[in-house]
Amino acid sequence: MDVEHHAPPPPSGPVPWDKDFAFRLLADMLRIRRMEEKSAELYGAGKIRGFLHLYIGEEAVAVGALHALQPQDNVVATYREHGHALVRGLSMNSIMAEMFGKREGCAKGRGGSMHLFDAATRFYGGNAIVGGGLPLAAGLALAAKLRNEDRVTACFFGDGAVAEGAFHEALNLAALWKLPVLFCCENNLYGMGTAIERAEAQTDLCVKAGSYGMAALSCDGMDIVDVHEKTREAAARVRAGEGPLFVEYRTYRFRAHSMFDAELYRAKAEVEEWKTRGPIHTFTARLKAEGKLAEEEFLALDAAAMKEVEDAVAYAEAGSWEPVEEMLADVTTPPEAAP
Amino acid sequence: MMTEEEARDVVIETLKNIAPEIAHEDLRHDRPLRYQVDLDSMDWLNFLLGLNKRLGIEIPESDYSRLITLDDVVDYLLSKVG
Amino acid sequence: MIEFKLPSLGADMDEGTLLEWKVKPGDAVKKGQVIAVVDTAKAAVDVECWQEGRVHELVAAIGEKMPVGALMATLLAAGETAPRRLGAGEAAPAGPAAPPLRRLISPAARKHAQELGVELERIAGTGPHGAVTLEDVEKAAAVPAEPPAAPVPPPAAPAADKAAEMRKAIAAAMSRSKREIPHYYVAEDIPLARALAWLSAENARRPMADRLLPAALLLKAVARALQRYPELNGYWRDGGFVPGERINLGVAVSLRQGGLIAPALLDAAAKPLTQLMQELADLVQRTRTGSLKSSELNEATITVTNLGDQGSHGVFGVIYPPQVALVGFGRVAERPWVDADGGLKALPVVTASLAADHRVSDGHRGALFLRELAELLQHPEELNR
Amino acid sequence: MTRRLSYREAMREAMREALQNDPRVFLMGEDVGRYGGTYAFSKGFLDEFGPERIRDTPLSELGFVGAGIGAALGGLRPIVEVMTVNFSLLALDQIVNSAALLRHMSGGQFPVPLVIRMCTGAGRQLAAQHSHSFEGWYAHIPGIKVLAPATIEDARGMLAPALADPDPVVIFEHCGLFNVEGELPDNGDDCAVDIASAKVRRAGKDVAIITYGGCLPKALAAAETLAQDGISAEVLDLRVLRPLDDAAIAAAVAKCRRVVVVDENWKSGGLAAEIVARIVEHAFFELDAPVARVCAEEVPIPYAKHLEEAALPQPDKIVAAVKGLFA
Repeated sequence: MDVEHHAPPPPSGPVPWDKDFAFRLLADMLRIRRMEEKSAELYGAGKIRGFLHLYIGEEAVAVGALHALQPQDNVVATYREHGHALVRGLSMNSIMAEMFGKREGCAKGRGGSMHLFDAATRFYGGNAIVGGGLPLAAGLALAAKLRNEDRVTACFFGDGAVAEGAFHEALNLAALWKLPVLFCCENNLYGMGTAIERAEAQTDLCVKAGSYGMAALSCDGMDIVDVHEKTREAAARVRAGEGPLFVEYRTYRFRAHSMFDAELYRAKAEVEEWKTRGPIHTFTARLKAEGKLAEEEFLALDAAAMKEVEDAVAYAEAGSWEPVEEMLADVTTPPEAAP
Repeated sequence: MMTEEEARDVVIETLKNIAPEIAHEDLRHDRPLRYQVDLDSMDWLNFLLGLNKRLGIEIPESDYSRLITLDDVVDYLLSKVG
Repeated sequence: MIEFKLPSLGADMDEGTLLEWKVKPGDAVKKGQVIAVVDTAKAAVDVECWQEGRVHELVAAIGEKMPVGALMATLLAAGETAPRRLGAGEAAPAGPAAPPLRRLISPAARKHAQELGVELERIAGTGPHGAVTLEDVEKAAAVPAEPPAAPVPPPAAPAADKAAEMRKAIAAAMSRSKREIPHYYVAEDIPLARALAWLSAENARRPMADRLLPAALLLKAVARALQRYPELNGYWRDGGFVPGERINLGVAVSLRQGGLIAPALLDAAAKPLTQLMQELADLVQRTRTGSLKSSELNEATITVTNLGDQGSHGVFGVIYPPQVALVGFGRVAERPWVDADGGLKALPVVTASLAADHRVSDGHRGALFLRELAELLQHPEELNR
Repeated sequence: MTRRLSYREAMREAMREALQNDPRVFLMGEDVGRYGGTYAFSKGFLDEFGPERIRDTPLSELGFVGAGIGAALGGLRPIVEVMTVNFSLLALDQIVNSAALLRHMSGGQFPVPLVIRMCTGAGRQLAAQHSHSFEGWYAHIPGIKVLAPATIEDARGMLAPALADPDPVVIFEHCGLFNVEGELPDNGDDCAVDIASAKVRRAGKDVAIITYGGCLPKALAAAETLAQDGISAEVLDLRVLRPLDDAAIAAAVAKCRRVVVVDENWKSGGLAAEIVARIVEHAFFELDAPVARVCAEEVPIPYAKHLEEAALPQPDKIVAAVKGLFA
């Protein structure tokens, strides 16, 4: 491999949070991890089909960033969004049922893994066209601005989206109109199997975003402390009316792009090196070192996560299939429901 | 209570539902009905069902042998209703 | 232009191979003259021509295998001249392809012609490419088919029209049947004492509206018996037997105004008696009010005719093509009966008959089928499943 | 009482009314503000409604159409003007993959109440890249409604129900119609029309000419010529291209028995093909002649005037097609 990506040094320094908050974030990372592992297993068992993009390795980003938002904020995500949906407040039951294609799923089984949606938590998907969510986020923010709402729109996308025209158009519009958008770029260094150096002439993504006249900052996406602290600050600036802001999270996906790939595009050693910086165990180690976490407490959190996963699978299994007779529903609003 | 006249009207009307082409005045009331009107067993069942619906009387199969002519049917109805 | 086609030279001949032409183009041909030798499955046969004329073109080649009815040669009748053909080097006109040989008839015209009973063959088309249009049909309908020798009666009333049409359809189907299907017949007297006793008991405890007629029992028994003799249930198509996927009993229903229709009781073997009875009542009623579904009209795999308690002793029916069998029931009547131990009794008996297609089955199997039917009717309670 | 106005004025009035009546409505697009609208549809709006609601956008179709979708999700009622259908190709991903699908993919949670307006069609010597008619493409997509106002009445009346529709509506305004003038019944404030049905614009009995949008005046002109030759042509204006009014199409076929479909889309795979297919499906036995189509020729629309005219449906082509259905 002529392109190498070395992992950053392990995060250090004190965790600036009380035990309760630290536990919540650790618990959420564990919930995502256990749910994703189970999803991989269920995919193998044929229970989950279609494309399945796992978030394992990147948990610190969704957990750290989403805990910096408020309930009234909007979230727009990509097709690698199970973790975001979960942290945002969708029940694991409804996510699992959706991946099973069951009617009890958060999109009634119409969407599947890549299209998780939830109006109650203002979770706008689940967009599976790379870059497709960015213009939507600009529009959501435009609506909030015109309606004088205290509402930040956080838009997650990967480094691959940066090459799309939609990225540039949306950043330009958001900056031009000073829209309250938090552009959250999860840079896991590969657009599917193409290293960022092979896709971008300018690999410093903050430079690109900065060229549209917005503040841009980068953080260690493997360090939940860095993710959360920087995102909290960025969200506050957006909320204060500064206009859009761009945050790059430098992270790494431990598994294949979708369920399986031959991983010809990166070295095994590189993956192994990044795994040593896994966000869950580095955070756990820091908490233990500071005396904020005992092994039994960790095991209890993990056991709770696994129990939640088992329950979600049982819920999804017990779910029902939407009758084929209802298939044409939800294409357009039925005439009797229209005003 | 039902008069004989009324019973006869009900019978003819019910019959006409089954065999609309019959002419009332051509019917011999004392001759076997089913040969005159060409009623097959399905027609016959429907005819009796029609009477059952109009008058609410149950006609057991064992009574079929008493129902040969139009007069028989009228008498039978009167005995059941009266 | 006279078309000389390969004649059918025997009931079992479907095709033939041309061995020799006995004439050449330009030869005069007399009626009855042998003009070709054709090899059939059985032997080489001299083929005669039954029309007079002059040979115009020999279409069939020596050694060519043709189906019966294939064009072999064309002849010119006396006084007829050959149609002009394109000479060598004379190009066919460019542009749109030559109009198809098929007659062009617009869908609306075809539908309307059928409604009016107008024969499309006698109508000249005035539409694009000479297609017959709706207007052509309407004009043709206003004019009688043949120059009338006597004053034409006014257009018949629709009901009479329909009856005439139905008569025509029955005539066509029955003629075809007798022309094409080699029928054989077998009959069997079946005692019905047990069946009728069971039926009386059953009906005594049912409300009037749910009463069963003997016909329902007979139909169910036929359907069950057919399960064991599938060669009676299906169609003769393209020279072979195609078994029916399900047992759909065509029930011959006579209409009060004359004529009959045999709509299908679908999948009769699989239905319990009560359902079968309800469907039968519904079918008869709809047949008489003329609201049948096309599937009911097309999907019968065998016909059952039941003359019922007004009818004759027995009936030997004509198979409705392309079906391959018909079961007939005569009147149920008390008849003398010798039972197993030699005693003589009066019992209700019905004569069941089978008319079947000898191309598909033989009398022996037909007789076994009737035996099975008789046996089934001795256990009426088992038919109620 | 009627009053006379142009298609452009009707459209402008409709938008002004929408902006006045509903604070959620705003107009967004290239040069809708200071320039006054590419076709002057929004002239004076900037002064009246301000830059927040009359929003000039960069040349960024994918971006601002997507932003319109987001704004609709966020509770507004955007009217997004894409200058022409030609440029809508740059926004196609957002229209198809977001606007049309979001309601479905979210299991009914996120309908997109958005109106996208665009100018369509050829006839002004704008050459190949600026003369497209892609109504048929859009009408292919479940999840959006497609309208083609061809009359003053529809230009004035279709916008209000389109904005009231909870789902995305794409409105195609044919560039050849903008200066057409017509009478509008003076109904006070209520100009709304239905956006569900096709309308007979001229009654006839011998042949049905089925068309929409920019071809409607051509079809009416052809019908006039045919009338002089003794052929009574009915002209059916589809108005709504998705969902199609199957009943009206079948009724016209049943009445006239001969049909010519006129459409500025190319013939191959175009909307006319869909209409013919439906006629064959629903009204085959009513036909008394093959169905004919008059569509754009299979060529990119040429610049030179005579070639452009030859490439497009014209009244004389329609007349010829009709006559071809009679012997």
